[in-house]
Parts: sequence; structure tokens; C-alpha cells
Amino acid sequence: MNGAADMGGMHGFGPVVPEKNEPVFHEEWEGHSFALNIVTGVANLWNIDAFRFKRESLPPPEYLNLSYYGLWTRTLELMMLEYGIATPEELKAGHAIAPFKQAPRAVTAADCDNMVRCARPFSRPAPGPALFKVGDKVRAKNMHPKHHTRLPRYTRGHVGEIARIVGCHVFPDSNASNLGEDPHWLYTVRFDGHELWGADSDPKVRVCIEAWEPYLEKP
Amino acid sequence: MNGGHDIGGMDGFGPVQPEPNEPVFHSQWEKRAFALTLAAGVAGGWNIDMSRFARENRPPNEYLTMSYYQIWFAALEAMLKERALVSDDEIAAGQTLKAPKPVSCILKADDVARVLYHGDPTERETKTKPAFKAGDRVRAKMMNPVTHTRLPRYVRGHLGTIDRVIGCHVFPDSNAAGAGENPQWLYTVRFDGGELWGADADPSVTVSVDAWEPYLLPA
Amino acid sequence: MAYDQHDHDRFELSETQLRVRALETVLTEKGYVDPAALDLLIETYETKVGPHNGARVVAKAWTDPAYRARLFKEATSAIAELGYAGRQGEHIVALENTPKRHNMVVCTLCSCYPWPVLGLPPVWYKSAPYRSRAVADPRGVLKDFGITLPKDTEIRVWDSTSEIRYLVVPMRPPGTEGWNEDKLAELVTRDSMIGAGLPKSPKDVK
Amino acid sequence: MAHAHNHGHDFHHEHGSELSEMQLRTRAIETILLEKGYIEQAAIDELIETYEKKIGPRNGAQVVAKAWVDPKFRKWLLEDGTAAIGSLGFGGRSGNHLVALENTPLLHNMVVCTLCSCYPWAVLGLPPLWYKSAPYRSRAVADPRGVLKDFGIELPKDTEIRVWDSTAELRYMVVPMRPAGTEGWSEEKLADLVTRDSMIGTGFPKSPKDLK
Repeated sequence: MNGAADMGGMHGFGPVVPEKNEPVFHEEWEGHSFALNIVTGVANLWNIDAFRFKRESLPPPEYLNLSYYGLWTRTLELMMLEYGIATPEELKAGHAIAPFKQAPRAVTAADCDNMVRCARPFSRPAPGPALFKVGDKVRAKNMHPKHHTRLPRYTRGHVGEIARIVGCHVFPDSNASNLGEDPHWLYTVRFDGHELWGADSDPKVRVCIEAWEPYLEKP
Repeated sequence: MNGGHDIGGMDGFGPVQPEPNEPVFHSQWEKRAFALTLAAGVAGGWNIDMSRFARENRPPNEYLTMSYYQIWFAALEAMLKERALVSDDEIAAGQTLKAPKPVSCILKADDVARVLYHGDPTERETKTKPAFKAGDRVRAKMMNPVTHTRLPRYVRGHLGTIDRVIGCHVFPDSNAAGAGENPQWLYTVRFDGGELWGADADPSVTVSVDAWEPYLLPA
Repeated sequence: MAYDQHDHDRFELSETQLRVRALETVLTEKGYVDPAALDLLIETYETKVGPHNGARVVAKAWTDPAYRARLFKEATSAIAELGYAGRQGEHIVALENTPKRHNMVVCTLCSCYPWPVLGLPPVWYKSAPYRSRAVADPRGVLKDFGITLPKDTEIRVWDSTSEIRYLVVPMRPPGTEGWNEDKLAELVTRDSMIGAGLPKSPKDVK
Repeated sequence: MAHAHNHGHDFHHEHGSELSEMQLRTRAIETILLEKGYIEQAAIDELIETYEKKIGPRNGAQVVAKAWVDPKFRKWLLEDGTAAIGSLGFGGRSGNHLVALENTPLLHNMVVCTLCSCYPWAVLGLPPLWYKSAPYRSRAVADPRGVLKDFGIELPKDTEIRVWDSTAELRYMVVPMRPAGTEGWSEEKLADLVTRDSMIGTGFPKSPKDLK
């Protein structure tokens, strides 16, 4: 979807302002928002692409005015509602009210090391040979799906070059809609700055993205 | 600029919600903000493209959170301050603290009807010939100026057809910057929905924009 | 999760109200604005200029073939014949709806609108949902207005990027044969002249 | 021409009114999940502790330092970042597919995630605010030199800048150039020079005199 999350190339946000000696979390609740997001993922309540889709589906004014962890908390609420984990009344009360079925297995501290360190790779066995090879010119499709996608708008319609064949990976467009992992070949595609931003742009800038095969076509 | 205002094709804002029996203004301050903008424009001497730039030139999160007349009013304040006609402390105090600067003219009640009736035509005489004629195929330039422009992002890089040669009009990109009217040929350019929004788009939709010659390349 | 276009009006309202009053006071004190001019401007757009102007233009085009021809050839002067002209209508183009083609007007970049014929735009026209979706999903937007057009009707969206302002001339409703201009004008809604609606049907005005 | 509004700073910090409300809402979610048995309190505490205290840019700095002194490791790192970094005990969450990008005098790499804020947690910990901010996400791909200026850095005009937008589950870390005057230094001492920003591509390593 063309949501507020897709902000590559937008103007007006001002300069980047690095913070000296920035703490990992600025408020105590931010740490909790962070940890809750991890454990709900590990508990397999939903997949990461579905979570991202929900987050970017927020109305752009809301998305753009929430802080980073504020966005996470807001998205958690919406996911809990959508997946039947909590009712609006419960979120309001801050307690479980409705009768509920016990979770299959709670995520425990023992899982933590596993959560943090254990590989959860996104690569999958290939269903067939890759369509493109390194050095091929490809065009990022001009597509504007209403569902989740990881092809940024600023690359759509533009011609780049395959820089690397990454492997065969879970396809977020499908996974976010709970339509299965539907793995596809994943490529690193390199674009010239001129191609993306026009003749007046810096000639020495190149931008690389990862693009799944369904995002690409022969130019 | 690729600001918060350039939202053609963005998702996530939800449905259009027409208001039954909507009043012309929703509150007293909206009336005043509207009239002040028109009247102070005469004293301030800025042009419409400068006003537009003053409105769009703010962080997108702010732009998208403010109501229409809030944006107008914020731009009015900014333009008055930029020209040192009014200062921050005066707005805070709600009264004049510094002597007025001389201005060439102000809008009198007696002139309102005439000024509104005459408007502010933007067509200009020219000796140049238009580069394109109706039916020509053109490509909207891939350009991303950080200054004011009226070429929406969603048409950039796309192929369209000249529908009509409108005439030679004030060029907003120059006019907004105070760099003169720099009149340019203006065309209505029609784009197929499929060209703008991809193969899945509704084939019965076309979108037309008015584009000045410097926005276009022969296809 | 719909984004409420009115939410932010309530939010911060009192602060804006105070700032507007402060600025008006300062500008008046300094002699940059004439308070009588302000009142007249407000009155003009609240009571004088509005969609009833455009409705006269459309009704005349429905009954007078010569006028209709002039309107589609050179709308600005044809509209001025009825006394409507000026600010935000210096260059008007009339768009003809036909059984095969439906026109719809938007300004994605700000909210340009033909003031002399339609007055000031409604909130929805200025809202992000309309501005973002009209160009990409006009049928979906029409659905928000309760309108479904035949699949094979061409939809032409006009994004008002320059100082050209567009006025849609909707199709004359059937069952209005022999009606005079005054009566016909009552059928012409604001939304039908933007392309987000259709004229009323004769039974609506009985 | 008016200058663009300078609101970048406010953009990050203007959320004061949101604080107490977000605190309550986050606590509500946590309480409900605990009461329903989906999570355990200790897991939450352990996670926070892990990312506050254990995982951070120090991990990545060790990787870079090793690459600076050990040519075989450097080669391995650039060929298979995940395996080479895994050999130092780093990997896992947000580090399952790690790619190391080598800076050279002619090529400067810079990492961003325009669509959300993907970041190589396994080697750099959690991202700083600026990395997640709209100014960085919007400008890094279109105006990387301007972004570098925000960090006080100006690269020669003819240096190629390669921006990597993390659209998939690959996570990038930049291997900056080894500072001059560090010949014969131990890995541990070298690691002290490697800053977080230098591994994102918005900074350089410290120079030897910064450590004295």
C-alpha cells in the first residue's frame, strides 16, 4: 500500500538530529512496548509482515505523529483486537475481562536467549530457477497494490541492475495477508541516482534495494 | 517539493466523508482567517504561488494534521513574518508593538467586489511557439525539486498525451521563488490509469493534469 | 480506522481562534487591512457566491444550444455572460458528461476550485481522503458518494495543477422536457458540478 | 525563498503529551497478555535487559576490528557476513542474513530502511531515534550527501555513495576504512575506534588521537 511508511524521497521533515549519548529506551514504557512486540511474535500470534502491514495501514496523519514505540504500542492494540486476543473493553480497562482460552504455551524467560540468538531465517527452498542473473537490467514494476508490499514507491517504474541474487525468501506481500509464505527469488537491485531522482541529482549516488522476483520485469 | 501536500495516490486516509448541509465556514475564526488571507495578500504583495509554497513548506506530519484553514493561517503568519510586517511578539501580545512598515496598497471594502470580479489572470503574451501540439506523446519529467512545483509525483516519469494547448501562463516554479513570472506554455496532458497505476488499474480511468512545458519531454 | 477530517478542527481550535484574533487586531491597527473589507469578503462567499451560480450556467447550457456551444468552446467568457467571474475562476474550462464519459475534478496538490461558479469548497473536497484517492481510485470515491457508474463508462479525472479551473456539466435528467432554466437549476447540485454526484431527478424537487 | 522549516528536532521530541497515555496503554497490553497467559513477566524483563545491556554496537565493532587485522576473516565477512559474524557469536534476531559492505576511498556505503526501520540488531543493538525518524528515512535515499552534512561529514564529490534500503530481511553493516596511524594495534584497541554511526555509514571511526 502507498501508506505513510513509504517516505523515501519526501521533503519537509527537516534535518536529521542525532542525540548525544542516546539511551536505548527513552521511557520505561518504550522497553515494554519493544519486549511485548518480540514475545507476541515468538508466541506466533501473528507474523512480522502482518504486523508491518497493520502499522503502515494507520492513517498517515496518525502514523506520522506517533513516536516509534508509540507506533508499536498502537499497532499491538490493533493486532490484539483483530486476532481476538483482547476486546476493546479489555484494552480500556487494562485487564482481562472476557473468558478466554489459555494460550498454547506462554513465552518464558527461558525462551529469551532463543528469541534473541536463534536464527529464524527467511530463506526457503527454491521452487524453480531464478529468472534474472547478475548484471541483468530490470525494471521495478509500476504497481500500487492495496496490500502490504516492500517495493518502495520511489523505485517503481525505474530501471536498475541485478547486483546479487540473494536466494529464495518468504514473500511479504503474501505473508502479510496470511496467504502463506509463497517464497520467491530475492535480488539486490542497484539503481543510479539519476534514474530515480532525475538529471539534477547527484551523479555519484546509487541506491540498492532487495526486490522479490514478482516486483521485477524485463525493461 | 515532495511535501505532505503531494498526496495523489496515497492510501490509508479512509473514505471520503461528505457532510450534509455543510456550512461555508465551520467557525468564526475560519471566516476571519479566510478574509485576512485575501486582504493581507494585497498589503503583503505576495503572489499565489508564494502562498502555496508557504502552505506546503512544513513537516508532512504537521501538514496532514492541520485543517485547511489552519494551514492557510499558518502560511499567512509565516509570510507576514518573513516580510517583517508582523512579528511573533506582536501575535503573542495581540497588539501592535512596532510601527507599521509602509505598504503600497491595501484592500478597501469598496474595492472588494471589483478585485474579486477581476481576479488575477495568469495568461501572458508570448512570441514563442508551443513545442507540442494536441495528440503529441510526452513524458512528464523525472524531477524532484525541493522548491515549489505543480507536477505531482504520481505522474512523474509517465507517458501521456497532449490533450490541449492551453496558452502561455505564469510559471509557478519561478513565481513562487520570487524569480519572476517566467511564463511558459501550458498544456493539458492526459494519462491512462494503467500507465500511472500499473497493469491492475481500472482501464476506464484517465487522469489529466495541466503541465507547463518545462515539465515535459517529447516521448 | 478512518481518518476523521474534523478531529483536528476540535483539537487546537481555541488556540487558533486566539491567534487569528490577535493577528487581525495587529493587521488592523497597522492599517494593513480594512475591517470592512474583511466583513465584505466573508459575506460575499457566505451569501452571494456559491453553487447556485454554477447551477445557472448548467441550466442555461441544458436549454440553449448556442450557449452550450460557447460554454464548451470558451467557458470563462460564456460564464461571464451571466455575471460570474473573477478570483479562482480566471480561466475556466467546462467538461461535458455524456453517457460514455464521466468527468471528475480534484486538486491533489492543494484544493483549487472554481470559486465564481461553486463558491468555497466543502471540507471533503479539501480532505486528504479525496485528494489522495480521486486520481487513483475514482470509482471507489464515487462509491463513498453512493454512486456506481457502468463499468464501461470512461472516467476522466482532472487534477487542477495550474490556474485552470474546471466545471463539470452533468447530463440533463430525463423527464425534464420543457422545463425552464429556473426550474432546471434547482436540479443541479454542487457535487454534480465537481463530478462527485449526479443532478437531482425531477421527482426530488416536487 | 523561505527556508525549509527546521523542525527535525521537534519532530522527535514533541511527544510529551503522548507519554503518560502510552505508558498506560502499553501497561494495559502487558497486563492482559500476562493474565491470559500468553507471556511471562520474566521474559519481558530479560528482553529489555538484553537490549539495554548486552547487545549493542560493541558487537559490530569487534567484527570490524577483526576484519581490519585478519585478511582471511575480512574476505569471509564480505563473502558471507552471516557465517563470519556468527563465528564471533553474534547473530539471531535481526541478523539472520547479514551482509557486510566495505567502504573504500572511492565508495562510501550508507544503510537505511525507508519503509520501516530495519536494522542489524545482532551487531548494532537497537537503532537510535534519528535512524527511525522521518528526516532520515525520507532523505537518505534521495539526498545522502545532505544527510551526511547533518552529521558534519563531507565526502569528496567523486566518491560514489551507495545507499542500501533494507526492504527485505537482509541486514547490512558497513565496514569503515581503518584509520591511519593504527599500525600494529590489537583488535581490542581497534574496536574502541569503531563507532556505531561508522557501521551505518553516517560517520567515520574515531581517529587514534581521540582515544588518548
